Amino acid sequence: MEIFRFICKRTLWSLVALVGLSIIIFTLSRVVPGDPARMALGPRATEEAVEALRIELKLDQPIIYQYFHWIASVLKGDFGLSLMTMRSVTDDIKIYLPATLELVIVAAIIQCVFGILLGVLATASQGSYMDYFLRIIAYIGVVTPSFVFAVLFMLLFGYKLPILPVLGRTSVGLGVQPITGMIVVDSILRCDFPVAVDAFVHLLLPATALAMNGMAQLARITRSSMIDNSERDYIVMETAQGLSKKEIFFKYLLRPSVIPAVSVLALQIGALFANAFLVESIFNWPGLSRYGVEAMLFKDLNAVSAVICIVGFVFIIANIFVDILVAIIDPRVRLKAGE
Amino acid sequence: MSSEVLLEVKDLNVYYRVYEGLMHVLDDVSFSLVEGERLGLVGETGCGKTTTFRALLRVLDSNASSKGDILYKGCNVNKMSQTELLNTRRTEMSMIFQDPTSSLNPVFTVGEQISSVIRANLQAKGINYSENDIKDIALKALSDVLLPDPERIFDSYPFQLSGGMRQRICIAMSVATERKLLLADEPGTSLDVTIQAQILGLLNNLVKTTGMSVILATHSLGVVRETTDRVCIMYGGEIVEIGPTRSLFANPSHPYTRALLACVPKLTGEGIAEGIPGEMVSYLNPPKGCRFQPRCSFCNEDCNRTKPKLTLYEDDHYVACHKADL
Amino acid sequence: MNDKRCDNFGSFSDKTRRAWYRLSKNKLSVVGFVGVVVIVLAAIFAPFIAPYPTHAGKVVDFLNANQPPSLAHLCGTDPMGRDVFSRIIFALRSTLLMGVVVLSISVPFGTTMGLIAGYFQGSLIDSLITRLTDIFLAVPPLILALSVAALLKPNLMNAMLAITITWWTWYARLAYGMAVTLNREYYVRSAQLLGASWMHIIFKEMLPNCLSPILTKMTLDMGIVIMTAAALSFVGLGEQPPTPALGTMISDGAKYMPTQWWLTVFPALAIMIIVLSFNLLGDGFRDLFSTEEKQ
Amino acid sequence: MDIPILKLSMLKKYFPYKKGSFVKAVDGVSLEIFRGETLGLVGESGSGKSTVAYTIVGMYEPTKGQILYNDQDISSLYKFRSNEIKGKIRIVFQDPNSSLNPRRTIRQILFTPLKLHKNDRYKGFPASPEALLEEVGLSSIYAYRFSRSLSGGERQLVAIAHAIATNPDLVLLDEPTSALDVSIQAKVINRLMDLQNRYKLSYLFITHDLSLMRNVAHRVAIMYLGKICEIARTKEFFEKPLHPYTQMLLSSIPVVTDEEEQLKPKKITSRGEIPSPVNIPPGCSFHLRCPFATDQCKKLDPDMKELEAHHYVRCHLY
Amino acid sequence: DDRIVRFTASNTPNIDPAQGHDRASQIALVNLYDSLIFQDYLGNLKKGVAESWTVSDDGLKYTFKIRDGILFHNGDKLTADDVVFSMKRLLTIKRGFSYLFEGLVKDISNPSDDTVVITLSEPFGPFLSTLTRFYIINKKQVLEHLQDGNYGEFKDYGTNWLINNDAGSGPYKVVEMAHNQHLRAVKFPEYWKGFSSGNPEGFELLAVSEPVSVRTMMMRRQLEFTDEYQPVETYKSLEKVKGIDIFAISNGKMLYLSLNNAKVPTDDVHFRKALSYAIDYEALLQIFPWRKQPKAPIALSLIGAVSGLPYYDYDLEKAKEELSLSKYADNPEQFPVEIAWVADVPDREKLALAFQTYFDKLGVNVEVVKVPWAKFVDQASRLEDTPHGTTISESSHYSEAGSLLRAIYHSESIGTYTNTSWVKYPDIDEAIDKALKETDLNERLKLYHKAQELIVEYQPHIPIFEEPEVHAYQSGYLTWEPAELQKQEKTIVPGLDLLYMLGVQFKEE
Ligand SMILES: Nc1ncnc2c1ncn2[C@@H]1O[C@H](COP(=O)(O)OP(=O)(O)OP(=O)(O)O)[C@@H](O)[C@H]1O
Ligand SMILES: Nc1ncnc2c1ncn2[C@@H]1O[C@H](COP(=O)(O)OP(=O)(O)OP(=O)(O)O)[C@@H](O)[C@H]1O
Ligand SMILES: [Mg+2]
Ligand SMILES: [Mg+2]
Repeated sequence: MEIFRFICKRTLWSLVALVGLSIIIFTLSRVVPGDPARMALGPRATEEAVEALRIELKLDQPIIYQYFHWIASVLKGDFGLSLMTMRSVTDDIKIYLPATLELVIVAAIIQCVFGILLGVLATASQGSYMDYFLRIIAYIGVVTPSFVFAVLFMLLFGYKLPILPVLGRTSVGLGVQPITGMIVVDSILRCDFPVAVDAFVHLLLPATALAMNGMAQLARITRSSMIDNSERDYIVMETAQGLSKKEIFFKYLLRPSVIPAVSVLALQIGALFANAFLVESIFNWPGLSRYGVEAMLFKDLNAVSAVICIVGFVFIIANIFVDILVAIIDPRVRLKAGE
Repeated sequence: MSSEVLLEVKDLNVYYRVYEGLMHVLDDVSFSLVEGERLGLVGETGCGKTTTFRALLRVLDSNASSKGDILYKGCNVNKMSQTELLNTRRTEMSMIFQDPTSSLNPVFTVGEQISSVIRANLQAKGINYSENDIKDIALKALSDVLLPDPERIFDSYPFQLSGGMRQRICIAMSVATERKLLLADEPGTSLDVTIQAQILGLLNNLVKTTGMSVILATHSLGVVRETTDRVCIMYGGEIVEIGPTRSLFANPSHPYTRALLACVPKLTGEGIAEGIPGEMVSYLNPPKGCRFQPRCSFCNEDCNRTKPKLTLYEDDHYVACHKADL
Repeated sequence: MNDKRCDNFGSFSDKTRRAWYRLSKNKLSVVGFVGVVVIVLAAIFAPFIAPYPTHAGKVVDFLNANQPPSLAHLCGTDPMGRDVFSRIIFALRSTLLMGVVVLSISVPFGTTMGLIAGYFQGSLIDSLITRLTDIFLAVPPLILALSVAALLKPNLMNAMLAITITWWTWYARLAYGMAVTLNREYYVRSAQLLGASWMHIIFKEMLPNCLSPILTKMTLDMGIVIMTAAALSFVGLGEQPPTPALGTMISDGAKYMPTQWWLTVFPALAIMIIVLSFNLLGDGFRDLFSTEEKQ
Repeated sequence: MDIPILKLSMLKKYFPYKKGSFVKAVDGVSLEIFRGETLGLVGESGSGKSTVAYTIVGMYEPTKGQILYNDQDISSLYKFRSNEIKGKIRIVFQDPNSSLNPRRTIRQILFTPLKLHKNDRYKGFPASPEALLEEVGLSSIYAYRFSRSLSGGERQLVAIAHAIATNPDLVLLDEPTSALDVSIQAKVINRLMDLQNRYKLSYLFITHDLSLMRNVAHRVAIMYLGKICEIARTKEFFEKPLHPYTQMLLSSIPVVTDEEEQLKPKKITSRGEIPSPVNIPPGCSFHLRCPFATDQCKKLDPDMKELEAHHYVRCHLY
Repeated sequence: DDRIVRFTASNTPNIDPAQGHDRASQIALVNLYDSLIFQDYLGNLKKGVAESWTVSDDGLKYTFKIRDGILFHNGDKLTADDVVFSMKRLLTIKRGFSYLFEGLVKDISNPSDDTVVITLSEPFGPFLSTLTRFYIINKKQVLEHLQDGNYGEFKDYGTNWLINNDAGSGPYKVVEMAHNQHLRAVKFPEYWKGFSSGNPEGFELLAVSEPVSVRTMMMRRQLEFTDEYQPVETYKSLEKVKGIDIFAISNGKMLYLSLNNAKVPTDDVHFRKALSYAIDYEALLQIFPWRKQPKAPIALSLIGAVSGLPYYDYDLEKAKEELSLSKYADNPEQFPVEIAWVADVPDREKLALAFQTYFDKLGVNVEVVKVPWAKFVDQASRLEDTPHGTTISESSHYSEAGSLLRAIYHSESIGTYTNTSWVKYPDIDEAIDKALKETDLNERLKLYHKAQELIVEYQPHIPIFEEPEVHAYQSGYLTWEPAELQKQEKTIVPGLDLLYMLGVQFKEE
């Protein structure tokens, strides 16, 4: 009951955030340099054609009017026409969003699972060479941008060790009728398992490249938090009561220690979207980030606003989700929620 | 009461490494315990009671080092392998921790924590069990420590309970399954006297029925007097006096013991004593001779130079003082 | 403790001695300390250390382009024929400046916001601040940077501004999480009952207790800020060429992998050394503030 | 000892618990504390002693009832109280460890109340952290230490210094010595009594230790399940305990001398279950454990009666 | 073994002939659609959909006879009606290549089923060349797929449908169009020109241009052609791989440092000339291989470009001499020159930095700025925001000098990124205008010559080099017509896209 109220309140406030976000998005997208009509028609189009398009896009209207016009159509689910692809932005998003989501979700899972696992491993081997080794690995992960990992994976798996596919979402000719647009999910729903496996294998490299950074951070945060907690009285007591090391580490120590890592995870989902751009270009992933940045460079107002909107929305959802996760992990947060 | 020796501690030394140097906390602590015996451990704050218990279970903090022999049923705890140690902790010894608030894991329900302990114990004993059995055992233990509504408590998180309840949960955890030796570190501080009395009664019962031994560390001399067979008085990491409860309370011989007894507020209402003058011993560079000597009003040159040994004072009653007979 | 040393407890020399002891107890943090000192010195004395100091400026030497590492060019040369090692040394300047400026603005600001929100948990202020951080977190930094770049001149200063605008939110979140738990500490209650102002409680009572995780994150962030700066330079915001910047060197160099590996590997190594040093030092600092040590 | 400095009348504090039900932590407590007096508050764990103290000091808002300080109604949260009253009623929390900020030096900790309540000080009252430390009997070399390098007793003394720094009228002491050994406890108590004599302080002294209470309190109140069941002057209380719960308490005090053993009433063993504050049984809340319970006890909640001068009891037996 | 040709491009194409005009779209369109007139690699105009044509004497009326028996991909027959529809659609939508015809084509009609008449509003010499960019779509099929839109009775004019599908008659037909990912097309067996046996069964256009990915795929033989935007290092390393060849031709594209002639100090013609002499063109060719030093204001491979003009070469003495003639001779360092390079093309940075070094020798201070493409295009539309210099490349849209002259040097293009001079040179304008109106080729060439002489005189921009189109391709198992022609030392004239699939053949094993 409490958690339900908590979610409601949280969601309501997120709506406020969304309105704020929409204003920022709108201003930002107008402030980004370039004349969208000119960009759309190409440098050789005549001035009249450009002017006509400008009027069509309502760029001649006052900015407040433009904003409300935009909001009104967004609420109807219509983001307008993309000047870059000349298609409805909503149609574009339908393709790109699931692709990126698939990537980001898998990356987040990899990040979470391996980051925490490495953190536990480092704690368990605290002070030993293994710990130092993991520490170095973590630093490499933190300072190496994800696209450099992408390049390295591309070289390693694309050329030297061609065991994993490096391009696209599926092998040529494979595919499924979209339901959610996420190929792995769709093919499982349609019981087309070879495609699911193929799509999953295609996900591995880009998702890992994307995940490395956050994974390293999570590992560090988990480690330091676990070490902080490992001298707590309750851990001493559990040891004294003869619980096995494994049980203590993976259950009693991990759960209270994982909370900071999980709250950082919410922030990292945003970072995943931001970092996805170059990784998507390298692996030819038809993703939203790539679309967004290209649209931005093309000054495709509608597409840019839509992308920020969607990313912001996903981020806010992810944030709520993580808050709930924290509440599930830590009863103190959950039961306080109704206060 | 059988008279088989269960635990023998010989020359236990514990050091803590800190900024200022090496703290020599336990200094040649030796005592022994027979099966079914109840031993009281009394002393001032910081005299090393908790440290002794943690050394017995080998769960000292990471900056500690421990030397000496702890023979439990003839096996040296300090030399046990990890599996032996695990087995000992699971089936032989258990400890009630001093601070119930921080020794319960805040993010797991009470039930989960108790069940884990019971499961580990049953596994080590090789007993077949089902999850229901475990819950039954846990619920019984909770009602044994007089917790109202054990079902609800089983599903609660520690922060939902009052200080006294948490303390009782820690006790329940240690007595849920049969152990040979119970190390109870201040088990009654946050309980009111009626409940404290009943819980101590419960421990006594266990001693009687299962032949368990108990070491009870507490500040409350009254409790010691009423529930133990023998008392061990510690001062500054040393045992200064050890003997049968009756004889010790009747005839306190070490100046520290006497001073301590004098500080206890009395029901007779004659006011509060002054407390022992002077400061606690410094473990960094403890006095050469007797550790109590700086605060002792009877001391002389001798006390300054040589460390007194535990010597027989009367029947099974040992004192470490050059001036014991004064 | 009735130790003689108690007498000058808290005096300045004792405090520093104590701090140094704790720091030096952790051998690695000494390594970090030395590393930071070396890096800072190298940045200050770059013109004297770099073998080809002019290569940080307007120099093109196509005859020497793309040389692999050798004695003459420790880290090889880039496609413009410039000495990579010299450029790395010079890049330390803007890189350190970037990290220090961004963090020294965003950390105090973010932390304060987080603490205020956490202290007034459940109130309107809390909701406003936390949602504000949500908004700022939700806007992709690249897009924010593009807009800043559009409005202002694309130089190092404005790049720092763009990063700072997004960066404080992380600290706000971090501090918020801690403040919410600190709220229930008795010393905070005690200060409230005493009639202390919220400023006092936030800065005097709460802040010292959340420094350690913030410090840890801050040192890790040294590296992340540098890499973000590189991402911004992708859209033309940041240190302008030919002035070298480590992040930009890496991202430009990645195009030439693996044949001209030295273009990526050495600057990356440099960043790693920076982050490692700051991190180890930060760990040492965290020990300084940690309460774990029982006495 | 005639004008009460603090008067509680029918104070109630319920905590919401699950749907519709309440934890009745404090369920109608009326008390008076006089200037210069120590009122001992004893009761079983969970009976609401801390809650009473927290409500007085404004951490909780009372569900019902009044708190009168010098005849002035202050039954509101601390936020709405004047700074003067905040300085006049102070609390020492149960656990000194958690009430001292681990990252501030003792000097910084003690400086805060001094700075905030400058006006309230009259001549001769300690005006610097060092003087305050001396006042509670600690050497001023402690001023630059952090609380973690102090012993439990020393911490407790610092907490007391913190509480008296504002020159209060009333100090609420929540189990100030339960974590201390007897010798340190003796020192702390002596210091408290000394302060009381010098500054005419009033104390509400919460503890489980009846032997201690015997020696420090002027009057003793016994709490059971959120209600006061007996109040009396200390001497009378120990000599002539009336309420069965009081008798039960006194009979189970662990003592160290045979002489004391004589003073304890005949052992009364408790029976039955301990009720929870969520569903307090009808009638007298103690009847489930009371060996003398009658049918009347099961139905009717007894009223407070003054049996002798200043000796009040809530029981059907009298 | 599927005989599929895969190549990369920086983005997925817009396959609607009335919308697509960028590089990727050009490649796609030429393979999917037919045009009235077709040009071969050597620049000769060939008959396409038009079997024959006549031009009226005033150069205003073009009559085309439509070939019989051409089938669209869905089996419909191509008629004159489709041609008229396609042109009208292009002119209405006003996107893509419509700029070639807007204001020029006054009327188009089909007096009979196999005749199309186009009337121009003024004579335009290279009109036939531009017609190679006019693609014919299937009217019936488009009308079947109309969706809501704002073109009146034509609703959306099929734009939504044509973005994902083709309605052409070209040699290949679309099977899958995945935006931001790839375009997949297969052979259209009934293509009227027929195929030779080695022609690919299909092609795949991949929207990847990350150098690493491209290189990896080439080496794994998962790619037959690279795009032309790879950094030099990619080509160089691919060149070493067995079975991969680099093919580079100058296709009329010119890279130049476009100058703002209205800003101090680049407003001074001597200053501009000084800069032109200060550039070490030959040294640049070393890091930018496959390029050619310019010998004229436009690329020599274009019809009408003049070789043999007295042209700028690296000569520091002359540069200093010119500088001393300029208004800023005394204190050139006080007038910093801002040179922008477009961030999307990484190699350009090297160039900008090279200029910085070269101009430094003259005492001119150069500030290098990196700008994203969109920002640059925007800046170029305002005089005060246009930097002093910008490295930019421009290619011709039909294979004659007029295309580039008009785009780079004519004052009508001021305000677009191709001409940032901001100063009108009326004599240059006049010469170009005249040339473009001339229908007689020889006369036109003379006029082109005149214009180029004037340009050299004013030097509004500095040509840096002719930028070739460079592709790496799998020569091990492919023969590629342009490459074969180059081996025979023939001059390839831009016009037909190099990646025309009919020019590609798999070698027999
Ligand atoms: N991890 C540690 N590092 C340094 N010193 C420690 C550590 N643990 C305990 N000590 C010190 O060792 C001494 C003995 O502590 P211990 O906890 O055994 O005392 P105790 O007898 O249990 O006291 P109390 O009655 O207060 O519980 C104290 O002075 C304490 O400060
Ligand atoms: N914030 C709270 N929310 C809900 N219930 C509470 C809260 N605080 C106290 N209680 C409940 O109120 C009752 C009285 O608690 P209180 O802390 O006053 O007891 P106490 O008499 O001080 O006990 P102890 O001797 O253990 O300190 C307990 O049952 C407790 O569970
Ligand atoms: Mg202890
Ligand atoms: Mg309490």
